[in-house]
Amino acid sequence: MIPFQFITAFLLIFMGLYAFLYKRNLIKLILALDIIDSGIHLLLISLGYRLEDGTLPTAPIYTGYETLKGTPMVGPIPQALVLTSIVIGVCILALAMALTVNAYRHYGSLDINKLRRLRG
Amino acid sequence: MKRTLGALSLLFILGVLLIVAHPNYGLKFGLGGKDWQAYRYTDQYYIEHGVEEVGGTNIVTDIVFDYRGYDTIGEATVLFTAIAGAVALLRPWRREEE
Amino acid sequence: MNVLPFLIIVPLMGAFSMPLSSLLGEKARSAWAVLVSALTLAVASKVFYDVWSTKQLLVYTLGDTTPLGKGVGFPIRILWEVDLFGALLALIVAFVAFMAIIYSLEYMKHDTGLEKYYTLITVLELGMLGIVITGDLFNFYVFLEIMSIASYALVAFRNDTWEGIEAGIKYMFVGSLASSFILLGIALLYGQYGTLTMSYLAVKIGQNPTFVGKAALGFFIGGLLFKSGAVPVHMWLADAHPAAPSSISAMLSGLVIKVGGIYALTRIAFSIYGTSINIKTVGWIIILFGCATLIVGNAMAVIQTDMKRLFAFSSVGQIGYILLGIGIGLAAYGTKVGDIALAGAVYHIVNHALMKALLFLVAGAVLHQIGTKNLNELSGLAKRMPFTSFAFLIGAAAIIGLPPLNGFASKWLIYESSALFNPFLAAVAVIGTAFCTAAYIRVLFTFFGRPSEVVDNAEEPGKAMMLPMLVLIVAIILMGLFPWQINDKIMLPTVDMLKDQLHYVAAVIGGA
Amino acid sequence: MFGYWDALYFIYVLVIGMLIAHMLSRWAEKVSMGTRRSGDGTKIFISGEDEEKVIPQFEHFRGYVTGRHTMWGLIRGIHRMFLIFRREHNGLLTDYVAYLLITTAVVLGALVIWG
Repeated sequence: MIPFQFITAFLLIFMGLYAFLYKRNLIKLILALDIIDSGIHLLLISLGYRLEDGTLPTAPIYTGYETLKGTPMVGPIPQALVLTSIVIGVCILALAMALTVNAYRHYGSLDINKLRRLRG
Repeated sequence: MKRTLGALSLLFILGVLLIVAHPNYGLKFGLGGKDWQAYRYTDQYYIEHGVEEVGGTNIVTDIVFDYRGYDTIGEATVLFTAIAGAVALLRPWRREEE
Repeated sequence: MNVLPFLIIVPLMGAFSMPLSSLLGEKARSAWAVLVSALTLAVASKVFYDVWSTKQLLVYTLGDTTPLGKGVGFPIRILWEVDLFGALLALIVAFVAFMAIIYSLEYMKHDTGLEKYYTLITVLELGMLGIVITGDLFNFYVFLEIMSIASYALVAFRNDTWEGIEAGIKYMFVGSLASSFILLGIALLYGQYGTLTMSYLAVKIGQNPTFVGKAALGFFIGGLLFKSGAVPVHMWLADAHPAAPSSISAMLSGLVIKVGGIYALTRIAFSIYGTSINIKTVGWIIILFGCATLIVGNAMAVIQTDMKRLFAFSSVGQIGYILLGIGIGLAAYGTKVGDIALAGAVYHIVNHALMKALLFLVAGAVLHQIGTKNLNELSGLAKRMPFTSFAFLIGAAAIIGLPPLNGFASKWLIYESSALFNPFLAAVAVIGTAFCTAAYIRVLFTFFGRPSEVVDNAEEPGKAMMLPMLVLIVAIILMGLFPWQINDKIMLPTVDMLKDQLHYVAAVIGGA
Repeated sequence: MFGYWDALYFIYVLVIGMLIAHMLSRWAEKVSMGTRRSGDGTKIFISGEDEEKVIPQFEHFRGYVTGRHTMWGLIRGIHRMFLIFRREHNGLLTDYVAYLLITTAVVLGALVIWG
């Protein structure tokens, strides 16, 4: 039985790559990039999940209540990685948007198939 | 043609990923007990020692700003680079100034 | 004193303070850029000398004295791990970046937005230096992205030309996809083995090579082949490198594809996976892609009319040689043939960085002085620009592999080892060289042919553009004079350290 | 690097080279520009020329495949290769992505099967 979290993550990756193959609008492709990133982030986050004897884990934050120390905590590394990775995704998004604006000024179109003067 | 091949490859990649996600062959979800100790020893170390070694009660903060602080510098640099790049790309064209 | 941290600190500080320095005026900004890159070069030389003279790995932990946690045997912090291969590449990166920055002082004079340009070029250098010294997989990804984002922005820097924008869009979208694949591989490895440190991952994979590890390696190789511009994913390279400003093309072609692609591929294949999976398969995969790259890249170079595009395709071809050498080094792991092939590949990385940087600087000089890079219009350039033509002559002879120059030694090592490994591969390599020769002879005829009208008023470029070319020529000739000494003194120890996975692991874990 | 017995190795290479040359000439005969064998006289001619006319200065080669065949065949083959390579580089982003996916899938497949 494959966990549905993983399946969702892979479906997101699949959707993004599908859009890259079959969509032509630049804005949609930017969204596709973000969707792929989200899929990988979901995969990473769900890797840190933890279930001990059916008890639900808490976030890895010590609030000072010693009673809470007994409950399991989810893994903190994936969350840190995803924090970094989200920022990188945003940066890519910003740069892609800047490029798209420029492309629209040059070509007057957002159709990726029109951007094919470099060939051969 | 190429697009079809690409789609087929995509399906193949998805298939490999599904095998990877199958708990019998690859990644396990919601580890507990022994599995947790075997696969997530680093996380466990952070949870146990993070507060005394770094001092923050939020372990994620401890990791982001101490254990993996260098990544955070990198992250800031990425942000800086992207801003510099976007500003450079959106500057007025050379032609228009002349 | 351990100078290793300054390898990152200097360019990082330089990049962040570049916009500030440009407030003081144009002169201050140029001086600051040159100063920062010169300092980086000095630090890189020191690091290289340290590693080379002691033959020991340099390990540096960020924020602590030891990477290991208290009372446990695994590393918990980010660490840097520099072996001779990394130090050598750091030296080359700093050297070529220094040359490119001096060159752009004059070449980019007429452009706007120069403070962003110098910031981005310093960040590009920083990203490459970060990649070659890191010992942590996620950190590697972060620096790969720093490098990639800087190069996306620099490819499209001339935002008033459609070429730059189109090439930038293609490079950026597909490149981000490749980076996503690499991140996916890292996520899978973390999920299976629970650590991100390369040397500890090597231990864990050696104990238990699973299906997940293999799948992750597949994603790594797919993404990194893209980044290094192998066929059939070389197309972004041929679009992006000609569209960038020439000083950037020199860095992209000379450094980025090697550091972001080949270096990472080698590090992952040798230091992380090593012999714990079927190394022959990995080697043959890389050999096959290398052969295709070799033929297609060099063949496409023959039929180009745009000079910079020709050089870009030639870069693809030379990447093919490097991949071939690395592939043989993997497939014949542990034998003398494998060692020689790997030494040839490492040598060719260094040589090609110098040669291709020189060639792109020549192309930039022609473009700057005449305003066209169409080979059909450039006939007879040698009369008006003798120094530039001489520089081109040296670069072309070196890249073809004529004996007194440095390209010969590395190519010979690769031919020899591939002939010993499998004669068919040697035949492919020689065919590739034949195409390469045809392509460059064509440019040579153009340069030394009958003068056309376009070049009548051409003049030699200024000093700031001549100096880097001169330095690169001297470096190529000097390296060509002592090929076997360099091979024995630098390349073979590099290969020994690269293959010594145990040493790589033990330097971190401390013999555990 | 080469030892004494490695001379045998060159013979091996030579044999392989001869085989490749033979296959090349067979292929060139088939591919070369309009040249073909006809009837039992087996004359060689190049298209556009008189069918009865033998290639000038190659009369003694009648019935054999001449060097010109191989040359024409090679030139034509390389030209065709260039055309194919150039057509492949069509500047479509979709194709770039498709190639990336195909490469990754091939590598993954090879690693899954033989890794």
